[in-house]
Amino acid sequence: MTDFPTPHTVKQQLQACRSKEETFKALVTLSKALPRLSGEEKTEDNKIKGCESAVWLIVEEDAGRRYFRADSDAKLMRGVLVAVISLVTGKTQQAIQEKDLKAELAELNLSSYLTSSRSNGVLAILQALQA
Amino acid sequence: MTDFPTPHTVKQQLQACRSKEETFKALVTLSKALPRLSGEEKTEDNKIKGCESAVWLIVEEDAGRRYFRADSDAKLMRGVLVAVISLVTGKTQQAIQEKDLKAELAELNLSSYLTSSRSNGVLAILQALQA
Amino acid sequence: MAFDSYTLRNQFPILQQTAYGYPLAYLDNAATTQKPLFVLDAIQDYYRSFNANVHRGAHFLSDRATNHFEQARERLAHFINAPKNSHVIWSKGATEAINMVAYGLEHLLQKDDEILITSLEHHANLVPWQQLAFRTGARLRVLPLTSNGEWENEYQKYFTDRTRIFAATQVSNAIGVSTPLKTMIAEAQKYHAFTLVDGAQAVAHYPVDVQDIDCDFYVFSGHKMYGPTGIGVLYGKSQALEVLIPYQTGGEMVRHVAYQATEFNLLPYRLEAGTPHIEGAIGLAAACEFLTQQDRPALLAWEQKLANHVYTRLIKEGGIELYSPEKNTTLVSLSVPNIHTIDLNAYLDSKGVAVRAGSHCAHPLMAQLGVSGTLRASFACYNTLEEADQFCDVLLEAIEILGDD
Amino acid sequence: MAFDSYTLRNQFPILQQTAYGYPLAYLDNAATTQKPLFVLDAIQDYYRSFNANVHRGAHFLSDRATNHFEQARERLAHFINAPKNSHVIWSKGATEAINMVAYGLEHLLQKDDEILITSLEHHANLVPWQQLAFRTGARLRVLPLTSNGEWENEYQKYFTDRTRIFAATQVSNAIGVSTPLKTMIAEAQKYHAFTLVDGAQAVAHYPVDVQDIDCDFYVFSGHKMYGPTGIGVLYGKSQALEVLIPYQTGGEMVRHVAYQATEFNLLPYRLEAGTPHIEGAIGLAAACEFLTQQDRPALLAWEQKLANHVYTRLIKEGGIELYSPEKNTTLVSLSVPNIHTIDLNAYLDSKGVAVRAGSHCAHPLMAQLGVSGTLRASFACYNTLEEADQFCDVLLEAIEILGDD
Ligand SMILES: Cc1ncc(COP(=O)(O)O)c(C=O)c1O
Ligand SMILES: Cc1ncc(COP(=O)(O)O)c(C=O)c1O
Repeated sequence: MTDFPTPHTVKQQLQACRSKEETFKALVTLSKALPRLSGEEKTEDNKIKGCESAVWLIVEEDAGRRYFRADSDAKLMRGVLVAVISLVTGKTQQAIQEKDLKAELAELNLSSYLTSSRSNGVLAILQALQA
Repeated sequence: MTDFPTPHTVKQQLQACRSKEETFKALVTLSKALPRLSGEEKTEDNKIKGCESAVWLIVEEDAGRRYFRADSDAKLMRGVLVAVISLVTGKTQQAIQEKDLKAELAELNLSSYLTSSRSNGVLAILQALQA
Repeated sequence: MAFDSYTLRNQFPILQQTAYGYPLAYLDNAATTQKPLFVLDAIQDYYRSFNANVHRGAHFLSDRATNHFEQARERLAHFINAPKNSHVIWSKGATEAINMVAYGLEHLLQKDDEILITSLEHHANLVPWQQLAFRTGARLRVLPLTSNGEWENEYQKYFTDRTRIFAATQVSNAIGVSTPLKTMIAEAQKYHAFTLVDGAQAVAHYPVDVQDIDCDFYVFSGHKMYGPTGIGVLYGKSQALEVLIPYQTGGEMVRHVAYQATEFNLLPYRLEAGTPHIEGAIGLAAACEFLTQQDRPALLAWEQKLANHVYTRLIKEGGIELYSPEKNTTLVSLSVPNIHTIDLNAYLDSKGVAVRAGSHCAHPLMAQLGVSGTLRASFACYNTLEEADQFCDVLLEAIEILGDD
Repeated sequence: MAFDSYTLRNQFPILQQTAYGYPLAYLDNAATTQKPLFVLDAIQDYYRSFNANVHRGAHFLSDRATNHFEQARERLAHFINAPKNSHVIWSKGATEAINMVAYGLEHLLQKDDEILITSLEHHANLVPWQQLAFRTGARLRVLPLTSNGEWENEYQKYFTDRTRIFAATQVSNAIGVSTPLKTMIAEAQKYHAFTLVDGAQAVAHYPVDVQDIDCDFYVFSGHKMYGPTGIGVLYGKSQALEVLIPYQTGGEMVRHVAYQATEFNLLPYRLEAGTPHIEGAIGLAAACEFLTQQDRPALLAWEQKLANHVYTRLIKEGGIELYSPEKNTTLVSLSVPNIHTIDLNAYLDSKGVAVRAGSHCAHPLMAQLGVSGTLRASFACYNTLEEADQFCDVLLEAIEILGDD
């Protein structure tokens, strides 16, 4: 269990990948930084509908800033969650909503997660983050 | 209104045709030999199902031989009826059933009436004649 | 005119053949149109480069297939100006789309409710409503339109507080008239009836704007608009699609299945059970693209000119009953007293002219016109003036030969 | 072996490509198969030479289209050994065919009647029956088959005098086992239940003889047997098809229409409303011809050999749960503890291997197996031993990378 990475570290790690294989390895590494949710936290309410793997998301607000905790039963998805959360956590709702998260994910070599067949998953997560 | 033609005349007239146009003209000529049915004879019972044009058929038996009278609201069909009836009228049921009417019609240049889209019509008539 | 049907014809290899030694004049376009190379290439490209099952897979080919399939939906939405992609439901054709609605609305119908159709309908927009009426005890009522497509005098009395569904064709397949669609829809809306428009004969010719028509449902078939067979569209407003009970159940349309209960998926998937006709969707999108690339007003003007040319020639001859309008239509529908349309049809065919004879799947309309059937020559953008004349010439010849009594 | 998959591959241009720089190994054949040039040429030939609407027309092209369309029906009848052409009803696919039967039999079902399915069913052969049960008050019962496809001990008690419908798959799409079909059908017949067999996963691999199986209905999809999308077949015995209430109404399926009543057409047309998917029927017939031209036992043996090869390699590795049988199957279905199948799938994809991860539209079966999903590699005649090894190699690599905790 490592510290939750900064957007900068995430960027460095993912942009360095020269192949899908390397991206996977980087996502596996990133996934380890995600604190897992407890069984009780994985409620139906926290579950994001429309993902191929199960994904849970909890939003907490503190002094006008939003903090996200999440989990998935799929490891690569946990890596993706770390990447997305690093982009938004600790920011205000407005700041989050103003972001073009799709574009930022594309920059991180994660655009294959945004194609329509898989998008169900990641696009639903982006929507939940920006809600 | 001419005499009902013999199979021989029918054969001569139709086999002489060198084009579809000539066949049509021959059928129009033949059609004139068909005594029309009266309104009362055109009952639902006498109607042959599955024809694109309305076709009525009446079978009469005399001394073990069958005689056919028929009508249609389409002229070319009346010509065809003359041709088919000439092949079977005055014969015994058994003799009629033993005939390969499809082959005989094909010999008369009428095979285009036997393709599956139009066959509904003529095949249903052949069935009724051989019933 | 900005467009040239002779050049366009090169896109249609099937037209470059003879029938029994005569040039083939394909004038049966209201039954089905021919397909441009652009569409055939899209089909080949699909099967040769990225065929895979959609949605459920996550691999190289299935990603590409899914993207193309959903882009096809987007193109169709754009083609009819639907506000969102999810308003476009794939169907097998206009017939299935109408059945989907008739089945899906059954739960809202009660005894003595009324379903209103017009007197110009194709069986596809008649029998499903009639059977629905039989099942529910609702009444099927028929709004009489004149054979010019105009309202009868007292049309108001056909709309009542019990009118739950109003279904009307945009263009009659049998006689080519257009209906007063927008005013009829507006009238039906006063009574809060669900409105369905049968666009099967409209989409190939006229620009369609479902938001402007403002109907709840709009249906059409791909094969009548230069697209492949086996594919069509059910467009619906969100609220209208939401109330439909899914007509088919199975894979794709579900979220979660247990033996005791099933949770359905969201639109559009909720109404699309099973593996879709992926090739068909992609081919139909290509047909939309083909049409969009043309000068569509010029196409329509040309088709109308051909129909008008035939109308004008034949009316001069006399002895021919014409059921289609003189202008603003793309087909000619006629009969000749004492000659069966089937005989005319057979003669025309023997000289390479492909037209259609019969009731055009509209028995009640034929009864209203007092004929057993008509002969219909229907035009598409690739037809030529020579073909229109070939039709007239052979028809007159046929009348001469067949009229001989 | 009399046949050579490397030569056969030349018939499938789509397989001659790379994915992200790796050779594409298409092992998702249970989802949909690729199409041979023989089928693609039949489709092109249809649209380039004789496309027209069928049955209703009588001209050069419509005669040819109708003949080919009805010959396609004959070929399909022959392919499954149906006694007559009219037993073959065209459908959009297996899903629609099952829905046609579920809808068509509704009028015969009463409260507390029982519909029996097996525990191996795809959602397509489950949800329509469940919804039918909901609508009629009938009970949906589930015959437990073991994951080896064998009967549970006390299976007899699942068949009762109230069993009105028995629906079973021939081969499980999720785990590849075959069911004891003939004995199950014989058992159901003792109770005079209607029997339906879902042959979606069988037709591409096994010779099918519907008279030998002796079921009332047999359904399958064309796209899973080298044919086009959007087409499938509902086979039925005459008496079984006769009792079905037509699922769709409209053109083609009627004899005569009046506002007060409609007279339906005879079989097969009674169950085929609207313009059919003519191209699909002709393409599917070409797929049957393609298969018939092959040495089918050799094809099956090859597919089974590939599956067995993978099974044997993986079982040796340990740490992999295998759900498909060791032998007599054409697919491998597995999971790896602590690694999500979606992650395995993504990794395999990145190296050009196309397989499928998930529940395979069989949620209840997954629940029975105690997994959320499996990874499935499914083989077709054009697959090679190299592809089978590519799958194993990349899978083991994926386990190493993704198992790293
Ligand atoms: C066993 C089984 N039954 C039914 C179906 C449904 O087939 P389709 O989606 O082609 O209608 C499938 C395929 O997904 C299947 O594998
Ligand atoms: C006006 C109209 N509605 C509906 C249909 C039915 O279309 P399809 O047979 O493609 O389902 C047709 C075509 O025959 C038509 O002309």
